Amino acid sequence: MIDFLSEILLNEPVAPDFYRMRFTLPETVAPLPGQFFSVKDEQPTGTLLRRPFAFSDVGDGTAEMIYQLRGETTRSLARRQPGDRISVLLPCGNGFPTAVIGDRTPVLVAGGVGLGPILFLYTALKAEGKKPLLIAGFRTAGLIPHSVLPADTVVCTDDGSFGFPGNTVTALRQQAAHRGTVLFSCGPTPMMKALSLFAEEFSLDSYVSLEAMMGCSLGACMGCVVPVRSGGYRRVCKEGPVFDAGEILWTSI
Amino acid sequence: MIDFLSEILLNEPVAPDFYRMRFTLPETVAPLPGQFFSVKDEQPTGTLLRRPFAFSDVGDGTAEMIYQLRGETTRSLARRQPGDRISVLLPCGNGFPTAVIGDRTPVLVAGGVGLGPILFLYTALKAEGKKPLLIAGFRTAGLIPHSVLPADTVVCTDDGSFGFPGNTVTALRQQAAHRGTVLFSCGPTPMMKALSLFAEEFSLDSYVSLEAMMGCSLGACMGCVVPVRSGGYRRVCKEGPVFDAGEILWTSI
Amino acid sequence: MDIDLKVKIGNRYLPNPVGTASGTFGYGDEYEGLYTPGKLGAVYTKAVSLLPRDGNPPPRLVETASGILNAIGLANVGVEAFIEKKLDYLLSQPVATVVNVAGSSPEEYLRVVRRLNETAVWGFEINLSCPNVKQGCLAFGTDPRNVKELTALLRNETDKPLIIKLTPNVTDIGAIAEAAEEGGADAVSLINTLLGMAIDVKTARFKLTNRTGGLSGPAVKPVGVAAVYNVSRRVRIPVIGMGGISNADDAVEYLLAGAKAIQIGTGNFVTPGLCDIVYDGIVAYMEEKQLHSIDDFASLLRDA
Amino acid sequence: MDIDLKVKIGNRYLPNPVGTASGTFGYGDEYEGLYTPGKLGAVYTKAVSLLPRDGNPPPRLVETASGILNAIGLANVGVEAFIEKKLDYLLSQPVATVVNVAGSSPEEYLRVVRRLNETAVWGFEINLSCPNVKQGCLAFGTDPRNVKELTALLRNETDKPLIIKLTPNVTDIGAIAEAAEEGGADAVSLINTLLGMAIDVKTARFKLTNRTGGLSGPAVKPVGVAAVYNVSRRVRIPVIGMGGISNADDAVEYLLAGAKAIQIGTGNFVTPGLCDIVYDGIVAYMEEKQLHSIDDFASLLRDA
Ligand SMILES: Cc1cc2nc3c(=O)[nH]c(=O)nc-3n(C[C@H](O)[C@H](O)[C@H](O)COP(=O)(O)OP(=O)(O)OC[C@H]3O[C@@H](n4cnc5c(N)ncnc54)[C@H](O)[C@@H]3O)c2cc1C
Ligand SMILES: Cc1cc2nc3c(=O)[nH]c(=O)nc-3n(C[C@H](O)[C@H](O)[C@H](O)COP(=O)(O)OP(=O)(O)OC[C@H]3O[C@@H](n4cnc5c(N)ncnc54)[C@H](O)[C@@H]3O)c2cc1C
Ligand SMILES: Cc1cc2nc3c(=O)[nH]c(=O)nc-3n(C[C@H](O)[C@H](O)[C@H](O)COP(=O)(O)O)c2cc1C
Ligand SMILES: Cc1cc2nc3c(=O)[nH]c(=O)nc-3n(C[C@H](O)[C@H](O)[C@H](O)COP(=O)(O)O)c2cc1C
Ligand code: FES
Ligand code: FES
Repeated sequence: MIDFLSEILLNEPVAPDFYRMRFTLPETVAPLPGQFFSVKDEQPTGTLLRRPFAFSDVGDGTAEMIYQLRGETTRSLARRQPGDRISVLLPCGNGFPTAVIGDRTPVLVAGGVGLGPILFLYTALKAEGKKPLLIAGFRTAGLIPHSVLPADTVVCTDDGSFGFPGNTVTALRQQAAHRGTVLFSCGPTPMMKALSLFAEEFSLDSYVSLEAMMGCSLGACMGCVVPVRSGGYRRVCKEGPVFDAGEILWTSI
Repeated sequence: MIDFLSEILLNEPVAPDFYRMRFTLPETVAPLPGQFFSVKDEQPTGTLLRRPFAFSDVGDGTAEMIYQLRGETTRSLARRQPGDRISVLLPCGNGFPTAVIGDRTPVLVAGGVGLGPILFLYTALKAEGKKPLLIAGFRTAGLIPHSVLPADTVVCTDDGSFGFPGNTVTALRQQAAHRGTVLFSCGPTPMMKALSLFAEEFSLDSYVSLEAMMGCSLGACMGCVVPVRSGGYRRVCKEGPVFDAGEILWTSI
Repeated sequence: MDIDLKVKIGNRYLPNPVGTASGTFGYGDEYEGLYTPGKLGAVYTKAVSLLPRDGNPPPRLVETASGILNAIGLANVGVEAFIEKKLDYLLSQPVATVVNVAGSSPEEYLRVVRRLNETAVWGFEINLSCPNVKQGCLAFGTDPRNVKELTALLRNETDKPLIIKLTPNVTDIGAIAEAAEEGGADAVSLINTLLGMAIDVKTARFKLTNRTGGLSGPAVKPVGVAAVYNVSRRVRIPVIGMGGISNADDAVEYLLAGAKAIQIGTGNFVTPGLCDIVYDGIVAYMEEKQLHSIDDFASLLRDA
Repeated sequence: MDIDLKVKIGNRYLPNPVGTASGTFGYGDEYEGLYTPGKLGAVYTKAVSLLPRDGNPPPRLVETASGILNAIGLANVGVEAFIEKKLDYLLSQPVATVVNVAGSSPEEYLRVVRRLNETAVWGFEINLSCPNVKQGCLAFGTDPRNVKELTALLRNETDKPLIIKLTPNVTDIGAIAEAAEEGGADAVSLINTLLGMAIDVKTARFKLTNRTGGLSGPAVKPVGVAAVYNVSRRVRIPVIGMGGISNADDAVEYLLAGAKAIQIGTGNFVTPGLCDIVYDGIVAYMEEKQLHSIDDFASLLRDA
């Protein structure tokens, strides 16, 4: 784990309220898809704590995130210029367990701010020669960040204004071959809850990347926990953010 | 008193650590030299309270201040661009009592952040046809904001690297005709203390603009007081910031 | 929608729940033009004591992280000058004038209340909680027995609304509130400032001449909300909440926690027109959540 | 210049005054690589209780203005797993391992201390001040008699440094500190978190499942500094200061106020390498002001 003073290289909108930021990384770290970093802007943002964001791409001593304007930190970040500096604590968390895929088809499902890590996973799997299926859901056509989506993305809109009309879970249901697939998803909790019900129904392996309020982002404060079926809690920043969906006590979150 | 959402029109360095900012004013207010305003940036600055600054110029629905980078607010302000917005509470305080001048020569003494209000007073007195003598002190030649100083300014430097070698009070002492002058000054407390001793020595009228930590900037909180000779305290934001130097209990500040 | 903003305190009604916290709004006149008359329900005045007080030597104020420390020391004009010079302006406004009363002995509190009871002030807020003066105030406010006795003494003197203002610098603020209720108070208001200190490390000097000061502002909001929540479950009289309110949501948070009215203190310094914003925000919230009266807020609160 | 950073607590020396506050640094291993060994003087562990504790249901954390509220609920592995899995790493580091001990009865505190006393831990910090669990802790910590008795009980059990950690949620923290001193404590540490609450107005729900939480971070620094100043004038044993330290100046401020050592809590979350920065800053300050030992700080303090 290192705390690196990174330089912003690019910071641009990709859809309404969605930005993409590219920034420098130390050459020595090679974050995995699903891992995240924890940001503190060098300039005042009106907030105290660092904020966790997933990598959406990594390479050549740089990394990228896709972030949504939600509150003060993200609004402040959106005002920053190339050359400004942010402190990034990284790499955090476990990443998606791609080794489990074997010769099954990885199905990647993204909703909202979950798009970043899923895109990174998509790129990595492609590079390994796998054939991932990418499903991404949006509220409406106007919110789709076309510039960052691979051409073969199955795009869904809740209001049917673009692509598949309906949510990602419905889209998934309409795909033929469930048996030979493994699910990887990141998005709003209701989406991931629905996906894990779906996975149970068809006895699919399903891995979800969860969100939680974080204190330390590195496993020390016990602030970021989720309840698990086996009793007690797991830390999203350390044992997660990616969990086997079957482990999570969905009824309590 | 109004709280106005002002637009920054210009924000540029005029000397190391000194900036000049021009911003819009409502047409209905006409602040006087020595009056001040209280700023809150619309963007996060890392500070809670407003900060008081004196007007250095007013005209055509705009106003100007000259400010020194001291802490978080001023450093944040220096990063703002034309078009950004600040909330300004104004006009605050009493202003310099120019009516007392009569046919005496107004001698204006500025040190450090006191330059702004003294420049405004200079401009106003010139416009009235008066012949103010302006003395401005700096630590060293490199810190002089030549672009904002009138050509006839008596510039002093502590290290003698430009203009009069020595501080403003010594420069003042060397001026011939003390009897027919009235002093107006703004600057560091030690300078104003020395000036009021000087004024007492020669029985000159002397008006000083003081600094104090402010809560409300409008007379309600009793936070910004200075001790006075007659006993008790006066509010810098309301009875001040300009005081008859003879009123102040200099031994207690 | 039919919205009733009135708040009953004792035998009177505040026109709406928005008030300005004592010591941050002077006697109202300085803020003229910065708020819309009618949107401000009550002015809680700067503390008024029997005799004028100069207050503490400066510096009296210092900024801290999301807060300020003040050591004003109850600087005020005294009850006679208040009546002579300040009261008329306040009474000419469409607000409830609640006089914050400070004293260094029960006798002194009594005499200020007795004197003001003859005037048209709306009611009293008894400051048992100022950490910035050596005698009185805080000393009274930390002992339930004292609080009960002093409240009863003043209750005997006036039929106007009698509000006891509580300090958070105690082990059990609920017990102090209960004592005020038993003594006959019509309401309690909380929180006053937290005891704090700041030292300038460059000079190794205290930043306040008084050494300690009272902490207020957004930094203390969580402490205020917890105190209001706890106290409002211990007493039946209304609770007036404050501490760090800097926007309408903060005010709503206090109402949800159990307050029936709120006060804005340090927030006035940052946003002089804050009471307008808070008033509008409370109304908008009530419309959105279909609340008809201030009493409806508390029943809205749900577990996480 | 000759600078001695050692701090005597009971019969032992902390190598330097910089420590990490309990609950924010786990058992040290998670922060590996983020600080320079030797610059961190002591790790005050996450609370250790007799049996493992799951802690409170999430959400457990919420950010407030310049602070955070936490309701972790003393989630920890329990004393046996601590010894088995966590202690070796800590003991392998050049730091003093101070175990923060929590319990819901005097008996439980006693058994944890007794068990750990057999190990090579440096000393104990007894948590009488956690606001996030129903039983024990805070209940003990607000009554001087309980504090004195419990301290004496544990003193009887160990010769290692015994530090009593105090809550700021009391009327007179000095009286609690005196009770700890009378009970035989080697030091007191303060402040633990302030009781607080936050409500999400959009949903009208508590932000923490536990409803209340403990407030920490820069927001509480003035409260911590005032408490350290007051307590250090009431007891002869060393005071360990904390609350909102987020840079070297903050640490120096506590030392000037009378602390002999400091702890960094929430600051670790923002700046994981903060103990290095604070260590360097303390040394630089001592050089600048010509201070030879930590004891010299207190005599530097001057009036405003
Ligand atoms: C492991 C992980 C990876 C993430 N990756 C991304 C990403 O790639 N892109 C992205 O846009 N966002 C991501 N997030 C979410 C991101 O951390 C929040 O959007 C961010 O913290 C908001 O900060 P803010 O100050 O702008 O808003 P705040 O003012 O802090 O919050 C605004 C709203 O968002 C909610 N919120 C804030 N933080 C969280 C959180 N951590 N979990 C749940 N709700 C929260 C708040 O409750 C509030 O309602 C990730 C979160 C986690 C835990
Ligand atoms: C009536 C009045 C008029 C002023 N006019 C100007 C002006 O024209 N140009 C200008 O540059 N500055 C002026 N100042 C000073 C200005 O208010 C401070 O420089 C500013 O508040 C610093 O804010 P900051 O957040 O950058 O620094 P902070 O972090 O707040 O402070 C940095 C340092 O400056 C000291 N300081 C801050 N504010 C004050 C204050 N109000 N009085 C004394 N010391 C203070 C602090 O103690 C600290 O040591 C004026 C002050 C007053 C009271
Ligand atoms: C500058 C200042 C002066 C104050 N004076 C008084 C006072 O005279 N009487 C009183 O009861 N409270 C006084 N208070 C406390 C406030 O009324 C209020 O209880 C406290 O500031 C918390 O609210 P806030 O966070 O909104 O400021 C004062 C507070 C400040 C900041
Ligand atoms: C997430 C979190 C967990 C904590 N857990 C404990 C604990 O287990 N035992 C304890 O004595 N104090 C605990 N504390 C309190 C801190 O040790 C410290 O007293 C407090 O946070 C103030 O310091 P700070 O402002 O530097 O964080 C915890 C604080 C936080 C933020
Ligand atoms: S955020 Fe601290 S343990 Fe996960
Ligand atoms: S700043 Fe409030 S009275 Fe002057």
